Amino acid sequence: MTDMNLDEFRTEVRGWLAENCPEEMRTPVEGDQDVCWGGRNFEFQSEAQKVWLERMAAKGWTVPTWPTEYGGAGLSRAEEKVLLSEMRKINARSPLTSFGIWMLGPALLKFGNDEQKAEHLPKIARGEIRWCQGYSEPNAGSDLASLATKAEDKGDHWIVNGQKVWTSYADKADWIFCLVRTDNTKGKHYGISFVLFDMETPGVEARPIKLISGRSPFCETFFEDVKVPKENLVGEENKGWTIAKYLLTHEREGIGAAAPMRPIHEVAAMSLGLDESDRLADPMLRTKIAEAEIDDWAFGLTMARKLAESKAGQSMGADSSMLKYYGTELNKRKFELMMDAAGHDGLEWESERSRDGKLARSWLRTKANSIEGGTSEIQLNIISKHILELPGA
Amino acid sequence: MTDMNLDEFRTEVRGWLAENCPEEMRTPVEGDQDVCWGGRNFEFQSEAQKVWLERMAAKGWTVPTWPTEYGGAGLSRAEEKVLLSEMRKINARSPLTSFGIWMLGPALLKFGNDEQKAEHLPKIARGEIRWCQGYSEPNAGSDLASLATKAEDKGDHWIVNGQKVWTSYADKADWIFCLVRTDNTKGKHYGISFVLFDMETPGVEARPIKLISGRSPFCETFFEDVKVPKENLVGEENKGWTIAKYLLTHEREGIGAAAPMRPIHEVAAMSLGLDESDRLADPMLRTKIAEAEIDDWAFGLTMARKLAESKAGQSMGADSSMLKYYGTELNKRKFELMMDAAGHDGLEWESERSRDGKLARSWLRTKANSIEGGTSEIQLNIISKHILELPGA
Amino acid sequence: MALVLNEDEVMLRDTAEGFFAEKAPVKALRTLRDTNDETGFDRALWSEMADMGFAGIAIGEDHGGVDMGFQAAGLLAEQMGKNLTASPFLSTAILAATALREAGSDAQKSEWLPKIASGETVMAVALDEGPKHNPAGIETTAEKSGNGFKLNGAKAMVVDGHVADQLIVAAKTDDGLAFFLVDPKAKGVEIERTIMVDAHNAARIDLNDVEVDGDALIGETNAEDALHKMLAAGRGIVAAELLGAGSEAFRSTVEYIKERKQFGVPVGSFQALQHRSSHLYSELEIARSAVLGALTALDAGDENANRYCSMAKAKLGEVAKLAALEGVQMHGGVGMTDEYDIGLFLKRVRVLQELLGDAAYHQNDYAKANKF
Amino acid sequence: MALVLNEDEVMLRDTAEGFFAEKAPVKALRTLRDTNDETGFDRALWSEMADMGFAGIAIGEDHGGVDMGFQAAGLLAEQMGKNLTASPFLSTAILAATALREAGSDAQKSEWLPKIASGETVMAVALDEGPKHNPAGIETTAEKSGNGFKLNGAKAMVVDGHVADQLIVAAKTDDGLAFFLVDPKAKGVEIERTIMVDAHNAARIDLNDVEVDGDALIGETNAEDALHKMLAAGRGIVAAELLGAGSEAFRSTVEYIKERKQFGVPVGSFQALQHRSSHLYSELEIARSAVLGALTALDAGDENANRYCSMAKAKLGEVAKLAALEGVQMHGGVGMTDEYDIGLFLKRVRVLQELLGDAAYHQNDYAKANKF
Repeated sequence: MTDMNLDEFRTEVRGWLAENCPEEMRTPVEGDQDVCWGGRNFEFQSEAQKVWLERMAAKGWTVPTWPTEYGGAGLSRAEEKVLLSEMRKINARSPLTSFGIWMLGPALLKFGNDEQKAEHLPKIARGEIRWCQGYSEPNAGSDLASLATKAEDKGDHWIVNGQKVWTSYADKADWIFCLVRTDNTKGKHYGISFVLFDMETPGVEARPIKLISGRSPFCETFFEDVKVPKENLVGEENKGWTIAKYLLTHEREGIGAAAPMRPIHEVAAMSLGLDESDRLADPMLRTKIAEAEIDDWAFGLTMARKLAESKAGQSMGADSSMLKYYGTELNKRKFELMMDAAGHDGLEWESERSRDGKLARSWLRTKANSIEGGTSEIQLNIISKHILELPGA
Repeated sequence: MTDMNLDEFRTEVRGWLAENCPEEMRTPVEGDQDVCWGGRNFEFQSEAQKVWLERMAAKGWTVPTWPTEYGGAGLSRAEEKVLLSEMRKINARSPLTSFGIWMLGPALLKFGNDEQKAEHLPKIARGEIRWCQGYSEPNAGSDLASLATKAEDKGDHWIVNGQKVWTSYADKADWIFCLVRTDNTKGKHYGISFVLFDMETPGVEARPIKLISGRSPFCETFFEDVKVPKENLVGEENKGWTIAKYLLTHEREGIGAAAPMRPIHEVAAMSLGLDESDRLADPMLRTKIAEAEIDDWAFGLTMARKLAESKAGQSMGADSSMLKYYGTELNKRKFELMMDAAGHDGLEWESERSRDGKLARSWLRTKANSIEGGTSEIQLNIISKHILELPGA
Repeated sequence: MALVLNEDEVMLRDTAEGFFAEKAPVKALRTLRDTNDETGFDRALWSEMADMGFAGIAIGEDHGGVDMGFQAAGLLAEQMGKNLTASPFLSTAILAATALREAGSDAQKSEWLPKIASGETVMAVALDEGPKHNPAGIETTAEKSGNGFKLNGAKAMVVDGHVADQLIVAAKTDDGLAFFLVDPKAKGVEIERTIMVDAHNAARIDLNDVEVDGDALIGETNAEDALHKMLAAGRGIVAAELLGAGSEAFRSTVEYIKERKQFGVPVGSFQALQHRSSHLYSELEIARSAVLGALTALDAGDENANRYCSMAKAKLGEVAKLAALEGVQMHGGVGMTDEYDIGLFLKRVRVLQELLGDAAYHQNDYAKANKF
Repeated sequence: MALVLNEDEVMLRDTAEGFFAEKAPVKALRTLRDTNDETGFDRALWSEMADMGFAGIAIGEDHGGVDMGFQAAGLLAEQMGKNLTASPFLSTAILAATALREAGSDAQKSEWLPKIASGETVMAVALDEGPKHNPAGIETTAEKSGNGFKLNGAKAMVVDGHVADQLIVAAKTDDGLAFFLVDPKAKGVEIERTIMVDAHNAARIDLNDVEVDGDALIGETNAEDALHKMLAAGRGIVAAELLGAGSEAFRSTVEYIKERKQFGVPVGSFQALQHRSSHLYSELEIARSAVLGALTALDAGDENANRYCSMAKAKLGEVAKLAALEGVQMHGGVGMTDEYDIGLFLKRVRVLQELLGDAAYHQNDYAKANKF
């Protein structure tokens, strides 16, 4: 595609957005309540949110690079970039957020058969079905391959028994993509299968876990004699580990990229004021904020660089671990500084003034960043082994 | 001893010092050239240095707590403290510094037989014999127990062959206390013996190693068919590991305790100047200096506390590793800040202005702190194992 | 300096250890939080603490206290930190008692100190106003008005402010900063309890033309010295509480990683975690010395005692934070759940480090005091 | 932004990689140092570098340069950092060339730029005066005197000052800061070579009533913009050199710990070292992006380019220092010896991080620019 065509596309996008993006959808996302997750039971926060999803889905722009037959718009990466940059310009919210778009979709496009793609992808694109991910299990943590949820072969179906933890929004999801053990006679990585099933299947139960942030985005999910038809197997039986790894890499890249937020120094300047030399009244905090913001700039460039390199044909490989590690640790650091900057005000937990402890809860939420999707320690192990090739790593 | 007696002792000490400590010996030690190491070939820097050593040795105050029969003054710890505090008050230099006083002496007092004590301790106390330590070997590093220097049993003597590295001032020392392997049929820790011998024995050669600081305080030391009489064995044959460990603990405590130096913020204020708010013109450096100086204060208290605890009968045990680790890392940090404070001036290597790169060479010297006497990593291992009792440590 | 505890202190520590572990463990805080307890602490517990002499630990014997000093008070605070105990110990027994003891007239001391020591009266000191600790920036005013004063201003982060029987308000007068006794029910006083992230008490207090008598003034109108002594005591005691909280976060984490298995072995057997744990152990040992050094200096009337308390607060703010952060990370997923205690330590440490000045505040103060 | 190298750049990098590894490896620096070489670099090497187009990399083709821009210059600097190469690249091809290109008159450019590009003339820029980088605090003065100016002042840390054929002196005039061409042999110029810890060139230069003609003034008497462009270029290029030095310190350390055995296994198999290495790897990747981002912005004329170069210098100062410190520690005892190269990297990084402002300077500058 030539630049000329891209320019035309940009003009077209700009015009369409101006006409079709509701005003309400051009304000910053303040919290989870403003995110459109879709799904059977999703309650739209406003008419605008609903309309915005419908219009974008009709264009195929909820999943712009997916093929048109599966609900996408078949855009090139360059066109997608134009679309996203035009959306950013008017502060347009994302019309739809989901694990289906972010994780399952790419996996199905790569590993699914034609029936599976035709069945599931359009529903993801239109926000009709909300998915959750069934990976982690109690006592496994980062050691994903040691999973114990068992699928017993019953001819045309499996009977699944076991337990998952840290299943994000399992209580709100319609379907789950799930790792189960279909063979335990060989090594830990062999014998894992990647299956899909409806959360309304009898025997499935999701119990929210209360977190330190006071929120419950995760569940413990129990399976008791859950019947899963064999056609719901993605890829080959016993070889689900390949798909799981592929998805983990996706997850890492996603978690490393923190949502843009207000510069810390602005919050600090409001909270602390400037001294007679126009410097933050707390010179020590000032140091650390400058350091973190410079790191933030350089990390943003690194995300862009690694993406550009991978587009140029160099596989990102284990560098996704580097991005995940650095991005999540930096994000934690930034929120610590935000809390420092906000001082007493940031410590309020239940008050209108603090919007029910919005900052404090976000701060606590960041602590999970370096655990979910593989802990920081696991990422460092991966770098040691696959990039530095250190002995015994 | 009652406080009354201590007060009398203090008066006596003060009087004696006023009369006997030469004026020249009341100025700060500027570098290694000002330290009195003693030994057969030591060249006194001045008459005052010589006189000061002789007078103090005559009083037994070069090794105040050693028994009088071995050249000490038989002082209690409390009396020693009085002596040291009175010396500090007039900035009196230490009359004699040596590995004999600091390391071998305590080991001989604990493990040596009567002949050995009578033979060696008085010469150490009077600064007549300078000792060096033969522990580390090439390819052993922190793994002391894997030493390979071999002592072959020849009836009334051993024949020693092998090589040591990092032998401090071996080229200037008269005698060496040395770990040799007298049995290699059992575990790594068994079969090590602790022996003493004259550096003038045929077959001993010490070659200085040039360091990054440009100095050569360490040697590689070679032993070729060195004859060591059996009466020079300290403690039991094959059980030198116990003595070695005892000495290592002493060494750690000593290295952790850095010499007092000028507050970093004073150097920085001179170098950088203060701004209109009377703050260091570099607010970022200011932060780090404040942090390091507070740590320095707390570390000093910790040294005092651990010493007090060990006097109160609680063994310091593996806490000597904690002190060694923290003290050396802090010292490195402080010298990095000193270099930051000194800026361009601190980077000069050969000039009168920089006193031949005094600061830069000291800075480089500190890099060895966290390696010699067991690396920081080894200390952390020891803490993990002996204090935290973590599995597999 | 007494860096090693003497026999009395060891006994006190052991008593306190048993007392708080039994009467006010972490579970007690959870109950207060989950039942939305209106008081925010257990009044019966506070009575018992008073009976044990804890409420009067820093009050002279002539006023009903046990006068054991701040080193002893620190031993109690450490245990409270370890158990996340909610009590008016800091607000009443340390801050209010020290303000009164240092600045109060004989009559004021005789009236109030015995009531504090007996546990009868809970007092709160209203000092800070903005989002950060800044005693030099107090803007609440006390104007002369008739025989007394008229107070105006807005206070924040007043520990135990919503349940105090009596307030001590710091305000500017023409002669300097002064402390005033204010009845929380007086006209013009508006108190809003602020539920905090750590489930401990705090409040915002507005003062609108609040009239007080002349004898509401504690001592004189220039109470800078008393203010600094009170701040030093408060910082030293909060540092001790941080030491307790940080040490317990560390202890429970080390215990957890010894048990928790991954890849078939205890996660505590991974060397990277071992080194981080050993580093943290070292920092906590250094931090302990800072607390001991500061509080013994305060008891000894050392001329640098206030400075040392500030330095100890700086050090403990950093170290306890590191202990909490490492604790949460090393707990892995369960560290994120409300079910495990480590998250409560993270929250409590965050509040304590902010209280009476965070590490950055005290590092800056150190630099100022040392003229750089 | 071009964060991925294009074909030309990849070719240039590969050429440079081979060139410096062969012609100017670390061993060459050792020889210069151990023979007390008077020039402090190899003049023949500099000629060859000029022949390769390196001396004219930032000079327009109309003045004999190859005009490949700062991104390209950074690729060269990175290789020089990796090999600890001593050459007048920074002083002459970057600082002097940029000052002339940005501020010079057509006549000055025509006279000097071709001589720089051809390697004929070595130039040094005399900027800093005190122990720390402080371009805002220049006190050297240039007073009007007849048709020309009279210069007075004392300069420090003038890279290649003792061997320069021509000096460029920054001095205050009544209209603002300006650059002056000064003959090092002129009356009143006193030059003292200062042997530095890293065995690279630096000098102190005293200027006592140094008389220069009117055409010694480079361009106009207010050269603030040119100064900032020159500083940005210098900082970006020093950052690139730090990237090379830091990366090489890291690479050689990783290689060392793979080989070196202790307790019967390679020390690189200890997880604590693995995690520290992986962290450092991550920091170096982030740092590389900072350098690329800053230099491409400079080439693109981005309005924030100067700021980005300052930020990159801040980041690289910290990261390269970490790489050097970790390198020395992980080398253990041999890291202390002059025989191993890692100590030379520690020294070079220390000088480079100080040059044109250390991390603290640029963090402070960042805060000032962002009004906090």
